[in-house]
Amino acid sequence: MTLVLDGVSKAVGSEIHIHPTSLTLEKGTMNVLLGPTLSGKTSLMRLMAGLDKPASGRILWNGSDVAGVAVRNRDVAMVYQQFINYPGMTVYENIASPLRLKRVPRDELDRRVRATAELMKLDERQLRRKPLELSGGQQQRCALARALVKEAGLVLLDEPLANLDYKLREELRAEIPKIFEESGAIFVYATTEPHEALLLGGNIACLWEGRITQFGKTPEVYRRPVDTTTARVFSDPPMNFLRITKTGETLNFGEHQSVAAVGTLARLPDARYLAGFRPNHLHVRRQEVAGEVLTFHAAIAGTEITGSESFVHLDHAGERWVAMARGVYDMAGGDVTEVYADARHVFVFDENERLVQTTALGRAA
Amino acid sequence: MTRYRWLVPTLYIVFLMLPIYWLLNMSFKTTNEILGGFSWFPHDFTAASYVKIFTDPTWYSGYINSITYVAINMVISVSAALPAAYAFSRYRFLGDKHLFFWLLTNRMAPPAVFALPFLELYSAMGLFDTNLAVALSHCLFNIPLAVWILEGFISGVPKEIDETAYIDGYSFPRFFVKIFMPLIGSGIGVTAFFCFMFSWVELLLAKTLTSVAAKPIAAVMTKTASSSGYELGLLAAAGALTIIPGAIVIYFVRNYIAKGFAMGRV
Amino acid sequence: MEKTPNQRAWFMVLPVLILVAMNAVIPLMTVVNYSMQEVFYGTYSFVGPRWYIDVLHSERFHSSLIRQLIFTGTILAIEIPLGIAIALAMPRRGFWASVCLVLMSLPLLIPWNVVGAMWNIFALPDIGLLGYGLNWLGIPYDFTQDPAAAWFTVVLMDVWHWTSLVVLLAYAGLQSIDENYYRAAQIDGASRWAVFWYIQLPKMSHVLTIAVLLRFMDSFMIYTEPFVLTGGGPGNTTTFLAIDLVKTALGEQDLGNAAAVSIVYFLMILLASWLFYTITMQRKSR
Amino acid sequence: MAKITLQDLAHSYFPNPMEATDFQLKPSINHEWEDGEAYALLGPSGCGKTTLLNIISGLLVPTRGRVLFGERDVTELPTAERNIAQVFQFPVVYDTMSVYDNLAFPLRNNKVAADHVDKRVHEIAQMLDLGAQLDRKARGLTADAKQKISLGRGMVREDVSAILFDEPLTVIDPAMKWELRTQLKELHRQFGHTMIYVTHDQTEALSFADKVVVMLDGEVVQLGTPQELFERPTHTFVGYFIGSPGMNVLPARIEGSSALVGGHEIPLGRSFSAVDGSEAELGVRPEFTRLNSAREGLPVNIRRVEDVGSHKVVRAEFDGRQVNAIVGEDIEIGADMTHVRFDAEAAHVYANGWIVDSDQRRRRAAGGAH
Repeated sequence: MTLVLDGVSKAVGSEIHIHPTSLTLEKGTMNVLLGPTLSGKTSLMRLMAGLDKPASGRILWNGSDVAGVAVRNRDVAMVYQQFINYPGMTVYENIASPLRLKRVPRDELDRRVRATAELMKLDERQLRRKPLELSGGQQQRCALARALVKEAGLVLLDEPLANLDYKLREELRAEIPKIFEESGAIFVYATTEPHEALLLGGNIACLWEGRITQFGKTPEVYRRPVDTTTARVFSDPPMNFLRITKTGETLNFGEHQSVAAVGTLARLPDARYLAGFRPNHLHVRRQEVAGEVLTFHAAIAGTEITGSESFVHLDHAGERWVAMARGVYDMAGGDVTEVYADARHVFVFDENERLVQTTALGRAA
Repeated sequence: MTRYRWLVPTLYIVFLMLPIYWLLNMSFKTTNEILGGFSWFPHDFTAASYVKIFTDPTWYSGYINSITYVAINMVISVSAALPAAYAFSRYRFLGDKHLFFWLLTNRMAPPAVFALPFLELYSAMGLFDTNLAVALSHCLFNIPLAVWILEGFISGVPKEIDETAYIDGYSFPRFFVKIFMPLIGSGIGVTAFFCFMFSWVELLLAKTLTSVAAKPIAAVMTKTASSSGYELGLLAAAGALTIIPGAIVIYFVRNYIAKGFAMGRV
Repeated sequence: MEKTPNQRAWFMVLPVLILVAMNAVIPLMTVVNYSMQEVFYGTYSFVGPRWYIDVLHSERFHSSLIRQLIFTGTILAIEIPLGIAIALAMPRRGFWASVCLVLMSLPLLIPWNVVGAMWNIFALPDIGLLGYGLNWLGIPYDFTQDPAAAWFTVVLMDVWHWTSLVVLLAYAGLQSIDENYYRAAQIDGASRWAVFWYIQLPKMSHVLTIAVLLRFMDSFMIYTEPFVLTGGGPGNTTTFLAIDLVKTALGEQDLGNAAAVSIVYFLMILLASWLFYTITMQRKSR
Repeated sequence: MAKITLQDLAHSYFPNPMEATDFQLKPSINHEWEDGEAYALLGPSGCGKTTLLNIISGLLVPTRGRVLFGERDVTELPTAERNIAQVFQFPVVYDTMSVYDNLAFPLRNNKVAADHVDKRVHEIAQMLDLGAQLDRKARGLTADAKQKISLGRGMVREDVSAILFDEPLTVIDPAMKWELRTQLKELHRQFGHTMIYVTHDQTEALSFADKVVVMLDGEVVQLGTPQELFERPTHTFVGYFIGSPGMNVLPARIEGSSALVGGHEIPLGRSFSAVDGSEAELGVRPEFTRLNSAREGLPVNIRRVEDVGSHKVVRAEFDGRQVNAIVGEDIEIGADMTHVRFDAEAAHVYANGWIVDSDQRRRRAAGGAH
C-alpha cells in the first residue's frame, strides 16, 4: 500500500496553492504535514483525498492512477479541524454509517463500531446521543471514530485537535499515536504546531507557501533543517537568527560586536553566515548550559510561562529573540540581561540560507 | 418608556384583527340583518352562509381547486428548486451568477403583464381551466423565490459535511436524501410556506387561466360580489374560510419564519 | 465558502430553467410581439414602435403612473418606519413572541381579493365598522364617492395588509444580533438611541433593503385589492398602473397598446429595482 | 478604582437550586480582588469562570451573596453604573463607525472632553498599532483587527474600576497572541487597572497574570502566583491542569518523614502528622521526577518516550498508574533506566485532593503568627 504524488500541483485561478510536488508515502507510516496556515497543508490533503483535481501531475495509489476514481470509491478517510458529524444521526449511527454503506453484516458492524467507540473512549450513553449534545472533545472523538472504523488505507487528519481546549488536546494527542500503531494504514496529519509534530514522530514534510521544503524522519529534520525556511517552520517559538561574519577566531555581528568562535564554530572557513539557534538552546541562566557558550546582551520584552517552562522574549539589536528557562521565570520588561547560546546547538546557514554544518549532525545520525 | 413597550404590538394586532372580526361578524349575520344596519355583533346568529358554502358544489369545489393547485405548485416549486439551490450554493459553473439574477428578476414580473399571454400559452398547451395550469403559472414567481430562500439555508451548511459523506462512501442522491435534506428541513419548511403563501393569495392569474372546472375560490367570490346580487353574508363567510388554511400553515412554521426572513431571503 | 467548479451543475438547474423560461420567456415574447403590431379582428400588421410612442405620450398612462408613484411613495413612507418601530417593541423570544408572529402574519396569508372584499365590508359607510365609526365621529366618509376617502382607505388597507412583512423582516434582523452587542453597549454606557442607531439599524440594514425592494415592487404591481375595493374609482382616482393595464387589455381589447404599456411597465420595475439594489450595495461596500 | 470583594457568593441558573450540582458557582465563594492587580481566572470549559466574570460585570445577578466595589454594594446595580470595562471572546465593533469613533465611543458616552478623547484614542491605537486604520470603517476589517478594536474600547477609559477579559484572544492569530498579551501587561503596568482575565489556556493565564485563580466545577481551588501554582499546587487538579504533562499522582501511605508507595519507601524530608499512618496521595511533577539506572526509588516500566526537541517526555507506568518524567534532550534513555526518584522538596502530600501541610511548614506559619 503506497501513495505517490508525482509532480502534483494545484492552482485556483491565477494563484498557485501547491507548486509541483512529488512525495511517496509508505504503508504503516505516520506522516506529518507541518506549516503555518495557508502554507498548503489542506490543499495537499484535499488532493490526496480526491476532493480536488490536481492542475498537473499524477496521484498513484498502489501504483495505479486514481485520477478518474470518485472520492466515494477511494480507500480513504478524513477528519477536519471543525467537528464534522451528521447532526441528524446518533453517535452510534454516525460511526456506523461508513460500514452500512459497505454492506457490512449487522453483527460485525456492531462489533467494529463498539470497538472503535471504546478506543475513542465513547461510552454507551454517548453513543445514543446526537453529536451536537456532546462536548467539543467528544464530537471530535466521534469524527475520529467514524474515520477509523472504515479501516481505510489512507487516513487524513487535518488539524484535528486545533479547535480543542489545551488539556483536551494534550489527552487526545497522546492517544493518536497508539491508534495509529494499531491500524496499518498510511496516516497523514496536518498541524501548525512543531511541538505536536515532534510528539507524533514518524515522517515530516515541512510546507512553506505551497512548497515542501524538506521531507524526512521527524527528529532528523528537526535536528538538520536543510534551510532557514524549514528551520523557521519547525521551531516554536521561532528560531533566533544572527548575521555573523567569521574572521579568524571571532564571530562579528552588529556594529563591531563579536564573540569568540568556540567549539566547532572555530572550524568554519572565514565568510559571512546566518547563525540560528533554537529558544531552548538560548538560556538566561548560565548554569543551565553544560558546555561552551556564546554570550550576548539583550533586553527583555516579556515572558511567556507555560508552567513547566518560561519563554523569555528578548530584543537583541532590533532582532526579536526568544530564550527558554526551566520552570517559572518572570522578569520585568525593559531590563537588559546576559543570555547564553549553547555552542553545540548553533545552526550555521550560508548566504543563500542553506545549512552549512552543525554539531547536532553527528548525534542525529 | 420600556414599561409601555408591549402596547405597540398589542395595538397593532388589535388594528389587524378588527377587519377580520368584522368579516366574521358579517358572516354570522342574516342578509336582512346586514342590510338592516350597523351592529357590533350578530343578533340573530346564523351559520346559514357556511352551510351553503359546504353544500353548494360551486362553492366548495372552489376551495378544493385552490388547495389543489397550491399543493401542486408547492411540490413542483420545492422539488425543482432544491437541486438548483444546491448547485448555486456549492458549484461554480458557466453563467451561474447571471442565471441566478435572471431568476430573481422574474419575481419582479407583474402578473398583469403576463395575464393575457398566459391565457394563450396554456390554451395552446390545452391546459386551460385546469389546476395544473394555475400551478405551473405560479412557478413564475414561486420558483425564483424558492431557489433564493433555499440557497440561503444551504449555504449555512458547511460543505465539509458533503465531503465527509462522499468520503464515507455516500452516492450523491443517497447523501442528498438521507443526510442533506434532514439538515435543511426547516429551510424546506419555510420555502414551502412562502410558496403556499404567494400561490394562495394570487388571484389575477388563477382567475385568468380558469373558467369553470378549476375556478379558484377567490374567483368564485368575485363572481358573487359582482353578478349574483350582493350576498354580503355569504361573501364574508367565504372570505373567513380562506383565512383558515393560512392560519394553520403559519402555526406550523412559526418558529422557522424568523430564521427564513433573517437571511433576507424573501 | 469556496465553490468547486462543476459544469454538470447545469443539469441540477435545468428543471428550474425550463419551468421558469416557459413562464417568462414565451409570454414575454408574445407581449413584445403584440406591442409591435396592430391587432384588428385577428388580423395582425406590423406597426413598429408606434404603440410605444403612443404610450409615452398618452395622458392616461402618465396620470396612472403618477398616481402609482404617489401611492408607492406614501405606503413606503408609512410601512417601513412603522414596521421597524413595531419590530423593536416586540418581545424577543418566548410564548408572546410566537403569538405576535402568528397573528401578524395572518394578513399576508389572505387572498388579495378577500382583503379587498374584507375592507370593502369594513369600510362601508352604513354598516362597516370603519365607515360607520368615522361618520359617527362626525367625519364625513364615503370611499365610494369621495376620492380622498378612497385614497385613505386604499392606503390604510395596504398598511394593514403589508406592514407585517416589514415587521417580520425587521424582527428577523434584530434576532440575528448577538447578545454581546447589547452587553458591550451597556458597558460602553451607550444610550438607548445610540444602541438603535449604531447597533440595531446597521444590523437590520440588509433585511430592510429587501423590505423596501419588495414593498416597492409589490406595491407597484398592486392590482387585486384596490380593484375589488374601489374598482379603481371613484372616477379613475385609484386606478393604478396594473388596473389601467388590465382595463386596456381585457376590457377594451386594445392589445397592442396594453402590450406596449406592459413592456414599459416591466422595464420600469426592473430598472428601479436594479438601481435601488446596486446603490444600496455600493453604499454598503464603502 | 477599588478593591472588589465577593461575599458568600453562589449562583445557579435554576430558579430554586436544591443540591450542589444545581449550582454553576458552588456556595459559597469568598474572594478579594486587590486593587490594581492583574488576575487570571483559569479553568476548563464549564467550570463557571465566565459566570463569575458576568456577576462581577453585572450582566448576571448572583443567586446568593454580595459583590462589593470598595465599600459600595453593587450586587443589584446594572453594568452601566458599575463603571467597569469588559472585552468579550468574539469581536464586538460598531460596523458603521470608523475605528477612531469606535475607540472614542465609551469616552464620549462619559462626556470626556474632545481633546482628551483624541489623546487617549491615539495612545491606545498606538499601543495596539491600529494607528494606520484609525479613519477606516470598522466593517470589513479582519477578525483580529476587530478584536484589537474591542480590546482598545475596553482599555480606553482611565477611570474604570476594573477591566474584565473573557478569553479575548480566541480569534487572534497564534503568532500575535503573545504580543497582544505583553501589550496588555504593559498597559497594566502603565495605568495599574485591576484586570481580570478569563481563559482555559494555562500559558495565557500564567504569562498575563500576577495572580492566577484556578477554578473547577464552580469552586476556586487555588489562588497563587504562577510560581506557586507550578511548585506547590494546593489541589491535585491544579497539578494536573498546569504543566504538561500534568503532575504524577500516586496512592501512598505516609509514615513519619517518608511515603510508602506500593511498598517502596519514598523519603520526603518532612513529616505530616495530620495524615501520618493513613492513606493519602503523593504528587510530584514530571520535572522533578528523575529517571535513573541506579535502581533508586520506584521501579517503573517505560511505555513510550516522546522527543519534543527541547526535552524528552518519558511515559512510564508503576502498577497501572501513569508516571511521567521529563529528561533533558541530551540524555539517552538506556534499557537500564528502570527506576524513578523524586526530588523530596518537590514532592507533596494530598488527602482527598487537597494538599497537606508539613509539620515544619505549620510551625513556620505559627511562628510567623506571633
